[in-house]
Amino acid sequence: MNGTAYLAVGFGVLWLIVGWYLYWLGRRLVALERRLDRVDSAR
Amino acid sequence: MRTALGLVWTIAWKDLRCELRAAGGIITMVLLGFLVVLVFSFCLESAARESASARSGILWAAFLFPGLVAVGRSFEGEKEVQCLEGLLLCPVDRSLIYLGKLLSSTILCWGSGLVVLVFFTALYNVGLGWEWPALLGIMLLLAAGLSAVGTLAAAVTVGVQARGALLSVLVLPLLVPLLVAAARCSVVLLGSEPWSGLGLWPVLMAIYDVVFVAVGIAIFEFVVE
Amino acid sequence: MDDLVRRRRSVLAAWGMVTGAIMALAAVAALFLAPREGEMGEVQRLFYFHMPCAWVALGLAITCVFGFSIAYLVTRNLRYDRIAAAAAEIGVMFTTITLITGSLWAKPVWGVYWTWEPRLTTTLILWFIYVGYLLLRWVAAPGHKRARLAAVYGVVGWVDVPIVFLSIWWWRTVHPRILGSGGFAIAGSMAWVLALCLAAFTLLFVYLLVLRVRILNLSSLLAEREAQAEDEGVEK
Amino acid sequence: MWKAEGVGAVEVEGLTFSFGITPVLRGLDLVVERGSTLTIFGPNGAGKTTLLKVLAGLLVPTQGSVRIEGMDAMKTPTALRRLIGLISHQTYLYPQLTGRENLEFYGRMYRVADPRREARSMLEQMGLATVMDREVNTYSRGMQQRLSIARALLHRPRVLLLDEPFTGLDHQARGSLASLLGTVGDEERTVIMATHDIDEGLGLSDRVAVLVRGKLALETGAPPWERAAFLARYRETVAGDGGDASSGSGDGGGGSEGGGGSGDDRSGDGGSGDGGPAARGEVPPA
Repeated sequence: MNGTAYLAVGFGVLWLIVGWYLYWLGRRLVALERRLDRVDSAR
Repeated sequence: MRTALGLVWTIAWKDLRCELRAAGGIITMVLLGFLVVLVFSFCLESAARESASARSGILWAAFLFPGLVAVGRSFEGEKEVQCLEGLLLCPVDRSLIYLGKLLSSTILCWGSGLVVLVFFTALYNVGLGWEWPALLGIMLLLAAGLSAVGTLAAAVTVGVQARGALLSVLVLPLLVPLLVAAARCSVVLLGSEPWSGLGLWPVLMAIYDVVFVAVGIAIFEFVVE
Repeated sequence: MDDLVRRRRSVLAAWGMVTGAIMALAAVAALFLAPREGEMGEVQRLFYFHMPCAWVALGLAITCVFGFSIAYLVTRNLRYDRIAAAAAEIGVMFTTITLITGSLWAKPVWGVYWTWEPRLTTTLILWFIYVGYLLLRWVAAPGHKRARLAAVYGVVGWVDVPIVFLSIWWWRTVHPRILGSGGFAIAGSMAWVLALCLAAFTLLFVYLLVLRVRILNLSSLLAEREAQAEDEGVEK
Repeated sequence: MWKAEGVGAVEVEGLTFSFGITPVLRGLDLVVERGSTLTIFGPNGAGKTTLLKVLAGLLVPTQGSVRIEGMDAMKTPTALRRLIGLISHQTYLYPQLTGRENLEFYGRMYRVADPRREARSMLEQMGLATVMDREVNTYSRGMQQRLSIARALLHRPRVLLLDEPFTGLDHQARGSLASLLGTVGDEERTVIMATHDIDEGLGLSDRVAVLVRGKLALETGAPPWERAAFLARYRETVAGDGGDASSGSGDGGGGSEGGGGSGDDRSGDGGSGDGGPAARGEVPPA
């Protein structure tokens, strides 16, 4: 493997992890806000 | 000041007395240390067994296993948790309770380490010159640091599931500086290097101990509150 | 209340967009605009991501964990505990990335994935401490007790890191150095790219932290509301 | 130390405590006069044990203040613990130590002037002199409980907290505990007891309170009480809406919280101790 390949793998792993984390955060946030709305409207 | 020391000793003495009377506790710990020495020596070729670094690895592994068990024993079990509450009822500063537990656990770790060291000495033909007490001294510094961090971690993990493994996972990364230092010292002592090779490592261990005992005193109050 | 949530939401979105734009700019700068380093070649460009990640993990995140742990112990406000928890989680993520990118850099440059270099080793140990912190939070039941215990571990871990670094550094100086330090001189244009990347990752860290804290805040709010609703149901 | 005549030995104001997000005590107010004995009844989960633990300094209140003998529990927690004795269903004894060693250890911890002599006289008083050099794990439950009473009284606490003291006691220990409590009034010792045992509870106390869902729902004045009448009012307080309870407390109930209990699932089995609740005269489940 040459240097470019290592660079590509490193860059890919970095964004895979950060992107996955962002996706997970966004999904949780949306779900939570929905549940909060539901609890509030039930009152 | 004198009464404070007296109280620390009262707590430590009580712990040690309980530990000595508890069936099998100390014997199991020491046997565990023996077994580590034994098992690890099977893993090494006879030539490698002569090397100082392999030996010091075995020695500290054999010290750490029972040491972690000993540290975990403080605040373990429902009975002990109850008695911790009993201790907390007493009009005694929380830091003194920490110091008492620290003292008993240091003595316990060191004591079991001493027996393991005797076994190790016999099996590996360690010279019985001044290296031997020096090793004991290093072991004391290690035992104190292990107890300082371990008592905190033991108190933090009271009543948590899968406590034993978690305790090790929490304590071992924190112990890295001590282990590095102890390994360096024992390589010098077990090999034929001059003692000047010890350098500042024992000082580093002492600093570590002082720092973490101080942190423990300052923070234990928050742990048991 | 609803207004506040909406306003915060738009601030968050704006922050996200700015961060994203700067991140993209930094990526382009690091991958294409920065000069090719003579000795190491293209792989050196990983440094522009590796080093900011290390900065976020070893500089920002651990300081946040420590600072907010202390803040919790002093004020007993669970809000601070949640910030510390979020910072630790993000810290684990960036420490992991630092270790991976570091290894990928080390392989072509030093010929090995791992070397017991002080910074690398300290980072690895820091990773264990962070993971231990999260593990502790995970197994303990939520509430003030967990917050207290986690805060204690956060403080102890923070105190440990410099001693770990010192000891590993000494250890390495005792051992013969087989591998070079792998350093390189930073040219002027490289410094600009690096500064841009540092800024981008700092922004990213703050964005992630705010997002994560918001989630933790909302879930505790939700738990509170649900308990309240249950309570009211009981009263009726 | 600030002392004034007529001021309560134990003063609790707006006490709130929560485990995590679950509130256990909700703005509780309480004043107990020096030398008096207060008994707190209440269904399981009402917060009796939590209240006593807060008073003993084992738990730190989320909100509100606790003053004992004029000392603020938040400011001088260590000195304050010297004044308190706690007897609970946990014995706080070390099973590997002998009875004498246990008492001497606690004597030293409480800085009793002569721990050896005090321990010995305590052991004799509790009828444990013959077994004092045996390890506690060889003791029967009743003997352990007696030793734990000795442990709590060793340093002559000014405020005695009792959490279900009659649970698991043998006949002898019940007797000695009851007689002990009968005499403590002379020594200016304040007693707060949480119990299910209605006969002992009513017989020994100067005042009775009922704790429902973290608040005092019913507080009654001076004895004597008619057992049947009290039981009826207790049931009413715990099961019915709390509003009636305060208006129904004819004999000068002070500081009763209006909104009180509701018959929820927390008011479970009232007599979870040993022995049949009916036979022992315990508060029945609501």
